Amino acid sequence: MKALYFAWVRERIGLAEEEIAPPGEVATVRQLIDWLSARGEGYAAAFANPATIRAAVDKSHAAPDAPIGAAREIAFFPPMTGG
Amino acid sequence: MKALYFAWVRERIGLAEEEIAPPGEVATVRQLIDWLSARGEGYAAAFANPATIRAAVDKSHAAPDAPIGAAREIAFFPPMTGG
Amino acid sequence: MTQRTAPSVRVQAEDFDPGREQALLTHGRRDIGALVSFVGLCRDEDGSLESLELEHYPGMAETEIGRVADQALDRWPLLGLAVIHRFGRIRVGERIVLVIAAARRRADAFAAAEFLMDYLKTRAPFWKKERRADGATGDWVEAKSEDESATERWG
Amino acid sequence: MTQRTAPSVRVQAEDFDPGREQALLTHGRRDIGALVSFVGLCRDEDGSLESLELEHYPGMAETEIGRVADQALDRWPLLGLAVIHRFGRIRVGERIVLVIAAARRRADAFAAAEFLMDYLKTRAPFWKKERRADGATGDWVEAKSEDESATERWG
Repeated sequence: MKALYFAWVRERIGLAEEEIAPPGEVATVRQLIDWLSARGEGYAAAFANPATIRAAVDKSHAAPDAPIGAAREIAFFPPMTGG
Repeated sequence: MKALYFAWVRERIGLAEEEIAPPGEVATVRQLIDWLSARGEGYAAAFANPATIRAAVDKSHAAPDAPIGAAREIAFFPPMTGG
Repeated sequence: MTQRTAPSVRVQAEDFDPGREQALLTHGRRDIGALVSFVGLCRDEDGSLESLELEHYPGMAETEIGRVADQALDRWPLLGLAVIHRFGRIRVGERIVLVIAAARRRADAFAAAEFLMDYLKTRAPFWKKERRADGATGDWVEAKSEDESATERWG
Repeated sequence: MTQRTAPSVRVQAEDFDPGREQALLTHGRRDIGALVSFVGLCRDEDGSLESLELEHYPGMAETEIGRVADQALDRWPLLGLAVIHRFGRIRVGERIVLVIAAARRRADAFAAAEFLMDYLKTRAPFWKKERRADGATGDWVEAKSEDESATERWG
């Protein structure tokens, strides 16, 4: 699946997007965050405070316990500041 | 003092404005309405339902018991429908 | 304290350009974050209206709108406020009234614009008479009790 | 039942013309009585901002704004609805976002426009980064808890 990062999540990780292949036991958004956090310092910094992280699964807002099984695209970003 | 009439008050009375000289005992807006009502059929028709009449003394909204003593200009009209 | 905003109030027969009025209010400003504009249009409720004839009380119309504008400036921290109200013959689809409120924050601009419209409806000395598409003169538009209650909710 | 209004949603780098968009929405209409438009501008809070860089999530931005627009159409009897949100570099004083709601009655147009802005603030995937007048890159603008509570009041 494709992972997208925006705003300071993107800056801390140092990537706008990448292909990821989490193992089968990574089933929810929250578990994916934990799995990504272990990939390196940038990821750990980006996800250090999960309360400030929002996620979207296939371009729809997703809660931490949302399943990621069939997702093609998962995005992580800070709370939005549009408008 | 000058009396001004607007909308259907004007149409019923048949005048847009006129000079009036009510006697001294006509002291309030309500008393002036009663005094005008006695001037003829058109006036009586215009002021038949006092609940639908609004008044302004010197271009400010005025309640029925507002004094008219020093007024130079008094206007009568239906509830407003601007905006 | 910053200087108090002076409201712009116009009562005129001519049409106005909402985009131009918005641009005038924001031109060169760096402090405005929110601009709410309201345009009231002449609408045809039942397919038989041709136009409205708007009668007004010259002098009092400007004064009363200015008074309501001052109340809005007392209640909300506005950075700009403009009101234009037309009179005379206004055809279906044409503009009748414009209110623009500018503020740092959107909640203030929205509240001020809605307050102004609610008060204009019940306090500004304008009266609308209908003219029907078949040439007949219609009725004077009656004041709506819902407009009175809209005004009352502002306390 | 009349046909459901289709909202117009655009996400673009270019500026827009609020007057032109309002005219497009009302052109040839006889049924619109109220047009509320909101323009959000880039404002300088402390005298040191030069511009904002707006990052967005292409695809999701349009989809999410469209979803909020559909919710507004479910809640209020609207006759027209347009949303434009810009991305990229936006200087102080420039327009960021436009919402226009058209309805028969002003209360519906006001409520829908304010609802849309409240929801856009907290649901549309845009992020603002400050660029300072001295050339320095500033911080990412933080989401305000007042924006969350503004959204919550719509239930």
